Amino acid sequence: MIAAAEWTADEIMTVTAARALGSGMACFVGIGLPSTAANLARRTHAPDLWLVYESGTLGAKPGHLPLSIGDGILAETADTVVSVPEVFNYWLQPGRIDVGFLGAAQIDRYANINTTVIGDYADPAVRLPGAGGAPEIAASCKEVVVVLRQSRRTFVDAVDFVTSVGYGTGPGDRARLGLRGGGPGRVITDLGVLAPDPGTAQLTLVSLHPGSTVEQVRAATGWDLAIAPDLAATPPPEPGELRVLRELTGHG
Amino acid sequence: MIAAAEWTADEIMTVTAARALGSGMACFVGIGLPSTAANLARRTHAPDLWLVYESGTLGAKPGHLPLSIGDGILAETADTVVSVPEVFNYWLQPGRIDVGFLGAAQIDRYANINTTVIGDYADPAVRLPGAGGAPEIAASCKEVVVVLRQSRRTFVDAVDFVTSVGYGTGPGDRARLGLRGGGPGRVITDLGVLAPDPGTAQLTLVSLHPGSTVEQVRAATGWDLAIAPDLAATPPPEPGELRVLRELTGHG
Amino acid sequence: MPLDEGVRTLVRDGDTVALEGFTHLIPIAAGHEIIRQRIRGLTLVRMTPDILYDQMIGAGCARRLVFSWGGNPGVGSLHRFRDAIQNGWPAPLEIEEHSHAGMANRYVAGASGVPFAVLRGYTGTDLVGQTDAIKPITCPFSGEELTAVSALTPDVTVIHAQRADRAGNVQLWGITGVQKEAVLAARRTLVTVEEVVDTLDPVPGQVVLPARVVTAVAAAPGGARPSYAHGYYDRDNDAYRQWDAVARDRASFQRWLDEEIGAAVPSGGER
Amino acid sequence: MPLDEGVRTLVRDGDTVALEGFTHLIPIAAGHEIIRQRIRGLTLVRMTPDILYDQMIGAGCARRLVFSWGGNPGVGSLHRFRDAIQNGWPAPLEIEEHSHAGMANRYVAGASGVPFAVLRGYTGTDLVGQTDAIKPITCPFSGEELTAVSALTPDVTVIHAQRADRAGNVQLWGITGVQKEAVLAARRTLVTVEEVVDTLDPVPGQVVLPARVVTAVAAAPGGARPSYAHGYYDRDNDAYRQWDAVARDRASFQRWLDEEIGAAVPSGGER
Repeated sequence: MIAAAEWTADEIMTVTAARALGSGMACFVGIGLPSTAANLARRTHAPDLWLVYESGTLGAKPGHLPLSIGDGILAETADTVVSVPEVFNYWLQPGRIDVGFLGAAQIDRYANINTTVIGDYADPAVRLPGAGGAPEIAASCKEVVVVLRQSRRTFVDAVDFVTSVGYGTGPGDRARLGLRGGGPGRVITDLGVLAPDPGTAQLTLVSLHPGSTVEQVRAATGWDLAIAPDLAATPPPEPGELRVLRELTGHG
Repeated sequence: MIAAAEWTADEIMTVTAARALGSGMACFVGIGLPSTAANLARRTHAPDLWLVYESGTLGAKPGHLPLSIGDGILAETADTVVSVPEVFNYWLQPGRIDVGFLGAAQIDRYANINTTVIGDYADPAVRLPGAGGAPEIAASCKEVVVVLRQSRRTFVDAVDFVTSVGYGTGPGDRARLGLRGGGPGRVITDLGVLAPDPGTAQLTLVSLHPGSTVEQVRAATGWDLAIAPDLAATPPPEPGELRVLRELTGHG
Repeated sequence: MPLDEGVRTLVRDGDTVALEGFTHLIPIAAGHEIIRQRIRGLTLVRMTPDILYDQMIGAGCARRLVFSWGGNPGVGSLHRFRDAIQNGWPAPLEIEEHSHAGMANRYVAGASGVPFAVLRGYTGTDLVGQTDAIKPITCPFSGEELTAVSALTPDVTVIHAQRADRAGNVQLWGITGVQKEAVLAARRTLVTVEEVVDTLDPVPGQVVLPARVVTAVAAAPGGARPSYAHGYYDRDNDAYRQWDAVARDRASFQRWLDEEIGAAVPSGGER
Repeated sequence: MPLDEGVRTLVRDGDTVALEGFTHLIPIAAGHEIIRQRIRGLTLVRMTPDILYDQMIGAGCARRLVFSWGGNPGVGSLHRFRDAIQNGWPAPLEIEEHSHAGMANRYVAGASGVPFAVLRGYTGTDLVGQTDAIKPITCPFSGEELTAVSALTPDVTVIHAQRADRAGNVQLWGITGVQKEAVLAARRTLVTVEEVVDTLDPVPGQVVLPARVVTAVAAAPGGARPSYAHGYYDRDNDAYRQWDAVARDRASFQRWLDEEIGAAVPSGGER
């Protein structure tokens, strides 16, 4: 086993995210950590993972990590390239995508996500990029995996702006809002993994990364975080996973 | 001048229809006489006529007359081929087509067209092919040209079924129905040419083919047909037009 | 898989089945296999129920027909289709009819996972009153009244394509019609192809349907005849003309059914 | 026509202008020409207002921005965009924001000549309350509530493509994004191309825009740099990374504007 110091926060998040992907799944991939995780999975345990980028590249098999969701390598290696309206209307919206990855600037206990503004919408303290594909990824994928570093700044009691809906204000809200995907099934952070409690729909700590403590996670959460009774220990990154990951990111 | 006996009823209809087309126009072409007329125009006075077939072939330049609207020659010679949803949604619906040709089994004084059934819809005397692209061609083209042989069977007081709307029940109806194209501007028959009266929107005889008489046209019309005060004589087919037409149809 | 197995596995009595292909790439071989397997009670969906549906209707496969133009392109009428509607032979045929634009948009809605599509069309026509699948809808922004059509979501869509690879990715080109939308709108899909190849070399104008939306592929070389497969063979226009004579008369049609398809007319066909 | 003439003829003060290209084929040269001609009061429309709109906003061309994702892809924030929204520099910027799916469907509606499009999306998000362009709509068949978005119909759409022929037919391929819809939705269109050729040899994956929907073509080789033109040149990822430093600071941005574009910051820019 590799000691905690032997990987970075991004690395354990990426490896844990990659493990959420099974071979044959269709995965809607955003740029950055999600793309790294998906390409890591495709190179390790999930060779038949089917990558969809919002640029319309279906079944992309990039030989290196793209910087943007529309790099040429994606079009060149895809099974087919469709228009942007098609990727959203014909592929994402009807529920053909198994897993969608999302990042966030803020997330709340119901896994609602903010990527729009910090502060007031009309007069923001920090203007963020905005929605992009996220609202419909959150609405329509069979499962959503959210990946972000955990702190009181990011794990807040109430997000400043709901860009993408998790479980709204609680159980039953997704159905009421007509959201047909399953919603966020996992939130993967640098400290552990959270999942919605089946009863309350509130994010609950279900797995602790090697080296993290429950107190540390609670201290990094802006609400009174529930802990799963069967709290698991995240399996540490395998040497093989880290090797492939570092090759991918150029930190080999 | 060629005497009337020197051309057939189809030939004078086709030549007169072809003359309705100007070079550079976009023409939505159905199979049969409309396709013949459009290809005749493209080979004579309108070399830049832009032919759109409902199969999605935009700018087709067939070297011979296709039997169906989806013959391979159309795809091979087109500027581009689009899907059937696109040809209707992106090309026809927004009013990008100048002239649409329609045939009819029945037409009434307001140029409403029936291609669906003769008799009762639920228990028809004759079941016809139905709508195809006609309702939206009639709705959206800048001008519609209807071509059919004239008789009391085809020019009726009221069509058995409104498949495609001409002027509905009279002036103002197209606007009320939200039909943005200009509607039928000409009805070309084997006897003459009819056009809607600007005041009443009723089909009125505006031109008489060589050899036809007003009495003959009235006798072939199922309503009390108005005659334009400035009734014209249809210019007879030119020898050049007939030669090209007969080459096209294989009756050269 | 073999075509007979593909049809047996995917097409069931009572299904709503769309066989699509707009003049080009019509899945004739698959339709004939449906006739041969005597599948019954189908709701047949197709924009242009040309000679293939004339044959399937005459053979008694259909209970219901959803369509927008029922003719033999460039030739004339469909006599079996007419005989079914006018005379209920070999069985009564319910119909639901649309315009091409309406049908195309119904497939688009089905492919998009929404229950309806919006178009300018149908207003003022008598088509509106004949089916529940067409309703007015008001634009929430401009107040304009437009038309909504309900989504088509066939149990099975069957198409014919030029090629598939061994993974089941399908490639078609030329006039591609409404096939992409018809496949994406369906619960199950069967694709017959001219050939199965190792690699789908890209072709201009191609539509590629990823394997995950294709339930089964069956090799059926020539499977679109007498329609055509761009790059493989031409449309047999004479066969379309000849069909007119065959279909005009019940007896000659039954002879065709027996001799060409090996499926005599169903018992109870003559009433 | 030359690019400067194309911009002068087609883009007017106060217009709603969409410069589209989803990561690929971004019409950078045309955008810089708009800056150079000091066109003002524009409503800039674009799904991904990346570094091009950062530049145009910083240069003071825009009064309003309609968009769905305002970042530097793979790099981070757009500092000029932020500075305009947070601090009103060089001028206040109204925004109207959407999701990608919403924007794409708004272009589809515009291209289709209908006033709205329907999608599953937006419900439960705070995007809904910020603009009149998003409204609920009820399916007239199922009673389900979905979302309507109003059509986008720019005064001018500007795109970059690989090739045009002398008749003005335009050909692009690779990632084709939303360009077809953005062109078809617009009243006028300007297309810059890598080259004008005699014949557009067909290419797999191509989109061909017929000349009749193209108002003007201007040759602008390299006109998408630092984005890319599939088959011509690659994306200059370093330039995207370097933009971050240039844009972070008003002074270094103004220097860039002066030196690279030849357009000093507008008077009244500093407040």
